[in-house]
Amino acid sequence: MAKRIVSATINGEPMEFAAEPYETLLEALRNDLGLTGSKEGCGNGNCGACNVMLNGALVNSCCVLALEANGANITTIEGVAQGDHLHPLQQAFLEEAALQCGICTPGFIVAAKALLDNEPDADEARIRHWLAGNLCRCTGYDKIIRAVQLAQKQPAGSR
Amino acid sequence: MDAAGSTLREVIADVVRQQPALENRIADAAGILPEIMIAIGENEAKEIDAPVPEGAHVWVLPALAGG
Amino acid sequence: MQAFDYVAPSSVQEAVAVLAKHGPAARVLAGGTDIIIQAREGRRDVAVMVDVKGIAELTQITHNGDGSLRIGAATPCARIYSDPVIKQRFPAIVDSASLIGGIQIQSRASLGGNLCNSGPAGDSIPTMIALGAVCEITGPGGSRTVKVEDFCTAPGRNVLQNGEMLVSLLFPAPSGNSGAAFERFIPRNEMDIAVANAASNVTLSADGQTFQSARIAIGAVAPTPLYVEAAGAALAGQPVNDATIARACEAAQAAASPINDMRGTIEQRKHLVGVLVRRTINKAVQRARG
Amino acid sequence: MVTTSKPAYKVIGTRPIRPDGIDKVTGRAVYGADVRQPGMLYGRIKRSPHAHAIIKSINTAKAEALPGVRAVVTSKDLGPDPAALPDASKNILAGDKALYRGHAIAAVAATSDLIARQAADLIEVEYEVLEPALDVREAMLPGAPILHPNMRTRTPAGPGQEPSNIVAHAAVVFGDVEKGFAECDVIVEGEFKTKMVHQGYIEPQSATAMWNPDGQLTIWTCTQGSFPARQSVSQILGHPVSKIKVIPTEIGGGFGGKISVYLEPVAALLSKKSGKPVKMTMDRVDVFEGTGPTPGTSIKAKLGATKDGKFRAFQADMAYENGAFAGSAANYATMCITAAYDIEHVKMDAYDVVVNKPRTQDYRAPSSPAAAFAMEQLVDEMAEKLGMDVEELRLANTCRPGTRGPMGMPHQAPGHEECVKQALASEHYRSPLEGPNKGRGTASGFWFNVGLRSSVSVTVMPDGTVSLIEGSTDIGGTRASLAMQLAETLGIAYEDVKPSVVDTDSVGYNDVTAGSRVTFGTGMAVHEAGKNLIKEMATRLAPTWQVQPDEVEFEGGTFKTKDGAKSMSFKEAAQATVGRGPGLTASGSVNAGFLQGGGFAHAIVDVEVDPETGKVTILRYTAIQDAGTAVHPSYVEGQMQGGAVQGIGWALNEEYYYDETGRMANASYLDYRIPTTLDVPMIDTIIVEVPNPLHPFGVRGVGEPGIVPPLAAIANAVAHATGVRQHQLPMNPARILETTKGK
Repeated sequence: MAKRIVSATINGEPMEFAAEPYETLLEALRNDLGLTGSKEGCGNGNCGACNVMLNGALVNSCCVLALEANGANITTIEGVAQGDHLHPLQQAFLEEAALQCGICTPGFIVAAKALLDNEPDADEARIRHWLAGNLCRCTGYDKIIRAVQLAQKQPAGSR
Repeated sequence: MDAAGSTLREVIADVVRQQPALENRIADAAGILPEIMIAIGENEAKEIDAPVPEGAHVWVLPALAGG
Repeated sequence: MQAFDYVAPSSVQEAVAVLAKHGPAARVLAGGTDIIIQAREGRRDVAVMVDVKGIAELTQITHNGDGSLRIGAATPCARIYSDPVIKQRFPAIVDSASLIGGIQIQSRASLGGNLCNSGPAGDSIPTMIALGAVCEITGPGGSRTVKVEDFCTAPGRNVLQNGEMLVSLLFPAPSGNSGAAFERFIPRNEMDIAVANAASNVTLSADGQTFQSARIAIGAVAPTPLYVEAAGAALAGQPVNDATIARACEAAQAAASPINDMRGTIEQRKHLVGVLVRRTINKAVQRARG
Repeated sequence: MVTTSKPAYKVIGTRPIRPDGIDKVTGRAVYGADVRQPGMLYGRIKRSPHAHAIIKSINTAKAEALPGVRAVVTSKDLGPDPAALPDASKNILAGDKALYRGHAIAAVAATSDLIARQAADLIEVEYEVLEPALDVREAMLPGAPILHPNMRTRTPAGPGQEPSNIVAHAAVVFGDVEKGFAECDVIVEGEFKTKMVHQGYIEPQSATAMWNPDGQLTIWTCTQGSFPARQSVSQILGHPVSKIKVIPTEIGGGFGGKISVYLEPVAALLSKKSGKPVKMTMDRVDVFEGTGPTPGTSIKAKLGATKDGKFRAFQADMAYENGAFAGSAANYATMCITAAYDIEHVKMDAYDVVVNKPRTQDYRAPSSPAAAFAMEQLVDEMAEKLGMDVEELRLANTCRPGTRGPMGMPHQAPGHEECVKQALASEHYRSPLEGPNKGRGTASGFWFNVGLRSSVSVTVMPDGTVSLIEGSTDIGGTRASLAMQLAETLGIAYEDVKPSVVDTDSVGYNDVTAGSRVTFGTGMAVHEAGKNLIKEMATRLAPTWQVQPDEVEFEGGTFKTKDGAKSMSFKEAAQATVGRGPGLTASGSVNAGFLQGGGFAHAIVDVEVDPETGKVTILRYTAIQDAGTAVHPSYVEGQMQGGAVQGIGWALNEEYYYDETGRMANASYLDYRIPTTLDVPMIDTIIVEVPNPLHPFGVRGVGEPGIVPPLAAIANAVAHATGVRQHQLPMNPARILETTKGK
């Protein structure tokens, strides 16, 4: 089976890469594009560590074929900060000590960004609902929820 | 069990004399085995030549760390 | 892990042609939340993945003049539960669509995918059965329709023939004084396969005191999701009260033939069928009364 | 936060942002699977589909013939077990027997992951399938399938005569337990069972190895201890330590599961054979089936007290599943189960048992949570029988300085009493819990705090800031907690310390990041290095002040002459001295030993049980723990909250679910149910600070004790909500439904 060329806008940059038909978007991001911020925790859509935004929708990139991304607009954890300006969520995760080992952090931040973009005033219950597809084994979630709540207080423009 | 000696090395030697099976199970020529921890009274002994006061309890325990 | 090819046809005819050409080794790719994993793990033999999300009919939501609803088989759950008319007229579909996986899954997973995966515990299937939904299928020989309750034939198996694909699901207009609801039971509060699930769709008399008719379906308690006609019959013509509802629950429990596995026990599942059918009937009655 | 007595610190106790934070929130941090080397091959393991089988033959011909395959290895390439690491090689690649489903049999390296996986499938293994031993008590019985024909039970009276699955029988006796029970007015007892559970770290094991033609071996791996990993690889491969460099990557969780090596020696052999760097990464099924979970247990326990509520006697019979090879979990349990209490007469029989399940490894406070699940339910039942408040009963029996401790020798400054007092005083405990089907439970827990060996070096920069070079891998923010201790020692700002975790060639020996030891033990090395640096700076300042070095004093971040005539801040002094003489550096190396007091934790939990479905909802949870001195309170709270939620998962849903053939049926995050955001409330914390006399800043390790109380605390809460005692984990809906039926 031959590799195919995929054209997509990734973190604002138009990019082209070759992918096998059976390759997942996660594998393409990590192995072909060197964007290793998206992590593989389970490989079957149950941990959220590989979360990216695909055409504005939050997805598990381990459950998307690379070829499906042709013509798509993708945002990964590497595209969340604007230049050297951390996104308010990233700053909040640091200030609230919302990470310990940090392996789940990229997925949580991408998912939390989707939440802020879609439901900026979510209460604790809704925040927990939005983040229920992301597993963290270190923190017990408490400080992650607080970090999202802290980021919610930032002016919408900055997110 | 009771054992004689004024240093840990002597005490262990006496223990091994009484129970030969323990030879090189607690300490060897190089000192206390890495998988063994020893305390004299309530304090851990890290040196094979640590002094052992008269009547002191000497505890020989398996080493452990944890998660 | 097995390698497979990928095609993205732009029309139903094209898709059907590819499916017919490769036979069972070709699989339709909608949200991919099940099939991509199954294929890569070699749990299903797949030679070519047929991505149907580029086909208009498969991703459209249409509210017909007669009040019926057509949902393209590959329409993601997130679009379904955000549709204001579906929210208002088909809340049971929202119950199911918003329970399938987390947000990440809901932005990809579809009713058609859930149905074609044909798992005994599929969280949208009892709802579709209770609502009397019909599968609109197209194949080399043309189109046909199959009731959702007749679609699944065994775990992972269904009535689709070589070259056939599920195009859309047609939900009849809800009758007046009717309401429907879906519930499932899982040990956690997210990311679990149902230990048992159930959907009830009831039509009440004008005064809301009598059941005129009802359709009840249960899942995860048999090789396929079950339409329990006897449970609906136990309600029809009876007053809305606990005794009536209890008889429907017993009928549903009698129809269940669950197994023991890491998700639940036979006894637990039988018990849960009673609990969930009762809870969904009560919720459906509330919704019917508005 | 509750403190008994603590000096006024400048940096310790504050909550600065961790130095490695930005890399981790931007996706830049490099974890195990993120390592990439030029020309890198991908390795995969072939695993046993059987729980217990004789390996009759392995045929790798078809795999080797597959285009793209560069190397294949089996146990023949690995050689026999090293004397210092019993069974290590046999567990990494099975020899004549597969002892659990998922046991590694062979490995391949290929030019792509797909080819490597296909090649692994092409390796043909001929098995003679044997009956598996899966239950710890059944495995102890005569006639049970024997895993190791040569195994003889170690007993106080010497080795047993017959082959057995019982690794060791330890008998621990204090006082006269018969006499003790004879003095008791109330006796409670029960048998308690827990299932094997996994640490559940989100990052699967991953190792990359490059074996150069000159024998120089470089390994990149996400390990809890780069030096012990180097040592293990050296012993397993018979390759000199001096020729092995381990470069620790960031590590995505461990909790004890990333101490042992699995992939490292195999990747090294594949690299040696292929001449290329080889990366091996487990998938989630490999992690569940092929790494080391924590034992399932069966504990029969009996507690006696006088009618005025004084514990007099305790007896226990404890069997722990070690998995496929010998371990010592039950031995640990004998040290933990009564650690919180003062009980004169104690008799314990502990059995370490092998079964056809993965070789177990340490998991956060290994052995203690299951022990507390038994002990703390008996304490709760005792309080009911005596009509006493359970916390008052704990206070009446709590360990104090001088009480016989877990190892037999006396406790020094145990924080248990203070934890229980804080629970009694807490708003949570004092607020009523109203409504049906609700219950409140409490429990205590203990785990050691080991010291072990650590080395660090510090270098003063020309601008007066300080670089801290350490070798303890940072799993949960120890770069921050160590930099804070150095800043405190030197009297400078936290921001002026730059910590780095380096490879095994670049700093002195450091033991594992485990046993709650890094902030404690490596912290002691940091303190020593700081003191040495100050001494060196004083020596260099003396001539410029025309005084003798011993006339230069250092206090509160300031160097000054005895008469106070001359003084300089650390930063001024650094700038004044760093240019003079050779580079301004110092180092600290400690062996902090094993017995460092240890830590106590306590929990208060409110639950609601749905009587129709048996589902338990955690309504409120308060974690209380003695941190000695909380260096970075946010990370102390984080350890307490993380331990609590792991314990909630263990209590309610987590288990290795085996079918009768020994196959784990739920080897995925879908069916191995660790808690999600929707399964837990916010976790309230009360940090108790009873300074540890064995640490310069009074620090205690805080990583582990927090997971000990929740299992029993939740069981006690469920018992109070339903009126039914829970003797088995997990307390999942099916079990609650079954046990409360008709009650």
